[in-house]
Amino acid sequence: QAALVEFLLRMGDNTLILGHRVSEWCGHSPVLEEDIALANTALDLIGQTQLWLGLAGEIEGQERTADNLAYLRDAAQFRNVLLVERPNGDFGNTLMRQFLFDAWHHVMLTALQRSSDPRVAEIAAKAIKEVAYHLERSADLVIRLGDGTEESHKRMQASLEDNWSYTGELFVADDSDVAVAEAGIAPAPDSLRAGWDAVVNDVLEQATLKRPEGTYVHQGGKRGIHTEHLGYILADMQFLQRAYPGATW
Amino acid sequence: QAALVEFLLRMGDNTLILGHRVSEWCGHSPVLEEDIALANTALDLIGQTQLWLGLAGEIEGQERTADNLAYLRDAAQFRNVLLVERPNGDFGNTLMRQFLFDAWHHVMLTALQRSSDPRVAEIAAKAIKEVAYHLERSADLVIRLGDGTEESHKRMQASLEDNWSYTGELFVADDSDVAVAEAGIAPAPDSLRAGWDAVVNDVLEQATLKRPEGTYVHQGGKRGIHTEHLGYILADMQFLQRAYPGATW
Amino acid sequence: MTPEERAFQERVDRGEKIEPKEWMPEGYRKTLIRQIGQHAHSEIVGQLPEGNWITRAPTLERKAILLAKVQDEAGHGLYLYCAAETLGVSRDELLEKLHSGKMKYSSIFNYPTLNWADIGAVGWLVDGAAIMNQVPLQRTSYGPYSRAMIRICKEESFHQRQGYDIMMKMAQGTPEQKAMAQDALNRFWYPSLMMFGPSDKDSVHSAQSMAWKIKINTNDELRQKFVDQTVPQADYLGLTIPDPNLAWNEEKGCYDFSEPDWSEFYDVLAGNGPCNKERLGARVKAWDDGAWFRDALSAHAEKAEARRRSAIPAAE
Amino acid sequence: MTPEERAFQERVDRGEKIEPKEWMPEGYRKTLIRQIGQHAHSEIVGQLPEGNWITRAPTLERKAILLAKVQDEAGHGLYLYCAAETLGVSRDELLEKLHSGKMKYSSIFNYPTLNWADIGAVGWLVDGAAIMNQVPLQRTSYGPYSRAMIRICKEESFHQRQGYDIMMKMAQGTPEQKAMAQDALNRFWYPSLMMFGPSDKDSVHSAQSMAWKIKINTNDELRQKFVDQTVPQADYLGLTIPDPNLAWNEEKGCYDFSEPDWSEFYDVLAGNGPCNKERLGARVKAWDDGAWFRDALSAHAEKAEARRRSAIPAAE
Repeated sequence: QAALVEFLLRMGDNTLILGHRVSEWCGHSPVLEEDIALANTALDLIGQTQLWLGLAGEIEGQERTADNLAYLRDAAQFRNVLLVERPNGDFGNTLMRQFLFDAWHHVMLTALQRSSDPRVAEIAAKAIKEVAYHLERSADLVIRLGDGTEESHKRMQASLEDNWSYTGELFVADDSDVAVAEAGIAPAPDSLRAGWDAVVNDVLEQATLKRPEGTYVHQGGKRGIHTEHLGYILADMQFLQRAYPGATW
Repeated sequence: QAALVEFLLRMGDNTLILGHRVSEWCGHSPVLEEDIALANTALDLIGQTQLWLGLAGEIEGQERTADNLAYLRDAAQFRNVLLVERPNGDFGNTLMRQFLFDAWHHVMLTALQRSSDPRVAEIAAKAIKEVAYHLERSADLVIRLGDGTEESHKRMQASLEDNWSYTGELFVADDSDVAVAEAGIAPAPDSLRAGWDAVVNDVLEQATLKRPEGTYVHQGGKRGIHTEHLGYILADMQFLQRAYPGATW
Repeated sequence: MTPEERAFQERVDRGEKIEPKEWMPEGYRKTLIRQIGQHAHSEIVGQLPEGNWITRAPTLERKAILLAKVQDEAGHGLYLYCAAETLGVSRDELLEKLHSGKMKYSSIFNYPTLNWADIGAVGWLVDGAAIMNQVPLQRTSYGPYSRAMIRICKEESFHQRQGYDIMMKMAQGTPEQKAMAQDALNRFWYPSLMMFGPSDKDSVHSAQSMAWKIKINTNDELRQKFVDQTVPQADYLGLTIPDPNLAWNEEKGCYDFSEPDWSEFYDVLAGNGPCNKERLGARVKAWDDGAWFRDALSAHAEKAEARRRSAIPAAE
Repeated sequence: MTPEERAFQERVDRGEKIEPKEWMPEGYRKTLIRQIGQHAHSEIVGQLPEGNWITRAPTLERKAILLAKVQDEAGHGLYLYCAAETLGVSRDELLEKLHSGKMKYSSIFNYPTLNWADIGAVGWLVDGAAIMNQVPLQRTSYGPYSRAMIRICKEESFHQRQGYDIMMKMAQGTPEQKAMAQDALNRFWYPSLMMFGPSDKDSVHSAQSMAWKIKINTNDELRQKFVDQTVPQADYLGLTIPDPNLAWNEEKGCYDFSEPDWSEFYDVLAGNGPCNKERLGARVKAWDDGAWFRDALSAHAEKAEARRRSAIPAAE
């Protein structure tokens, strides 16, 4: 059960922090259609966060709501992968990070629809419709920008290299992952690798981008050891809840 | 007495927020000597903050320490002028903002040494030695950069224009300013204008920079109406105190 | 008036809608482009003051609602640019004019959002004033504009309710929250009154625009209506409107109120609002930084088109 | 060995200081440049992990102390670049090598500072390990280096005490604070052990450097000394060193402890530490963004010089 809570926190923290990063673009993107699409993506991710963290709090049984979990934990208690907290960089970098995450998110949710825990399966069934669209969109843009101008190609290749060493963490299992996998609640992380590789390789090829050869894997987020960026994200995100404890909004 | 507290908050919040902005440069400035000088300036300003806010809390008589005042007020309770919370911009902009503030700070502290309140006079006497050095340094750099290359001249002129409309607030009086002036505690704000003008005109001339003609004055900070930037400054600054209330550090 | 102009005016008077390909006076077209373009720009720039609080929204629910709202606003921008395009001006041309300062956006967005209650006040007062302006425009004479307005008004009134709900929570909350709510009202009240524009007697184009049904009510009528609607709402919240002269006028059946400080209005219009430089600067930066992105999409589209063509064997 | 080299070695053996203009073997000069340069770079890059918490320091006093510390570190960088310059290499040349990746800085700064206790841990462990390395270097054979070390060591030990004081407050604080302190120790323990470098048996240049008194003790000696000093300090704080094999060895009169994971050491050295890209990136960006500033100061100096010259009537 502790492992299940841990798993749910990881799912919810991933969507929360990525949603935060994406929402930072609000009003600053290169075209109006992207402003709309990004706000929509962030909105979906925040909605999923409410479900995952809500269930985590419920199962934990300490009367913590999704808001309590989002707003009253400090960085070391967050369980998101490092990839989602990385700074936005240029718009291409934001899209590349999104694509690499969406591709994982989609295979993950696909598997979770068959979770032995019906509550998990239900959330996954709801979320996957949104995420299928996220993936379609981010893959399409990665292809168009990779195979666009010389400059856009260069930017996308650089973004790919920058984010690459942060993708491995999505597939590394710890005891908690093993426990939920054995309980049939969630797939073993490395079982998603083949599906992810297939999507990523296909899209990168269409995008005329070169898959990086580096195999180094940055990790730590899943056990609460983050990058220096997360603290700043939380300082903003949590300000009101921290400054006015107990208030109703 | 309320007016005295208000006055002390304004002094202390100016140094606190400017010190914060300056400290953001730590490790990122163009040459090592500037890293040192900026850390030193920030250090002086934080030290002065401790004195001004400490005295404000003492006189207020509600057992608030300098730390309480710095870390537990929200933006609308801050009393600094807008100038000091403006984003750093490039290094030239940071120096220009510093110079425009230093020139005021120096004439202000000079006058405060003759304050009818000996506690105020004492802090001023201590701070003015530091601020004389700040002014010497920022004036010197404004001159060298203004009269440097074509690019540096352009950057400094742009920084001057950008910051100019935020300087007027330093000289505008409200009831509280009138009250402390009448009590001989502090000079009337507009009485500092001539001294400031003299320094600024002299330095700008040497720097071959053109004094802007605009007369529009952005204001609000002194009565708690700030720019959107202050909220973000406080979110970072106050995070630990807000997240761990009552802890000892 | 030429016979064409007379016929056009008669159609307008009969309440017929004018459609894109139909003849229209050049002044009508120009005025519409200016008005629709400014409205579109306002939706886009209007994302910024609200976006300022998305990362700091106090609950996940509030964050989601705010994201949805900002998304709607970008959507409104899109409809309106499309409506303007039917008049023969492209979105890029309009944006170029925004970026170079030749076209304006609503001055209200040059005010900062300084506490969370401001997000409530923007919904309640700013969207409220906007709706007051826009509801009559659902009956405007130009078809595409009228249809865009119908769609927009529906969403805006939803936003206004959400804003009022935030104000309610704040006004009924802790003393600090109530103080934020009052502070927000204090700062947004007069700027909201300014949203209706200067008094009609000082308004240049009003008469012609009203004849063309591009403008339906006078500025003063709408402002009065807004005050009459808003005062009881503020009372219900237990907040005080920052106007010592505000009083119910039994005789006229409406509220007397103080005029906003029009010199502030003209200052902001002239570029001296608290956030003019930041707002326009943010939009110009977004546009400039995004040039490579837009170029790449065009380049890709051309490549794809070329590939498609070369894949089809030439019909000999 | 040539006669010159022999004479040089004899001077070193006698404990004489070598001064800048005196003859020295090329290898001695090169090794010193590398060592002093890396040390200087470490001081500069070392500002970044600590700077990360200046804006978030929990009290004004802690903020002031941290600012003073970072200022000291920049000052140390300055002394050390000056010491290196006496060997005929300019600061700009050294920085160019840092920026292009040809010279390194201490790998410890590629680890992030994730909570406030990390600032304590950096002072206590990282400065502690640095002092352990540096104290013997006060007796190094090269005069300017030795004198810089004397000055630096005094300040560093002050920093170490301040760091330990932060750890004390955290360890004696709320449960959350104590957890942060333990977390900081967990993350910084092994990287601190790595600061002494690989075991001597794997260390290439050690023997020659020791003969030249550029290196005074072996890596393993210093590491042992550090462990022996630090374990009781951790006990006093009530914190647990993250090493199940740590135990007092009565026979040897010192602690047994686990080796750090040297593959991690080499990973970080190869650029794969948690913050390598950020740290070097930040320095390169600072340098590049500051080019206009440095150019302007040179240009102004030239102008001023030219004016001075033209003001003096030519002596005919």
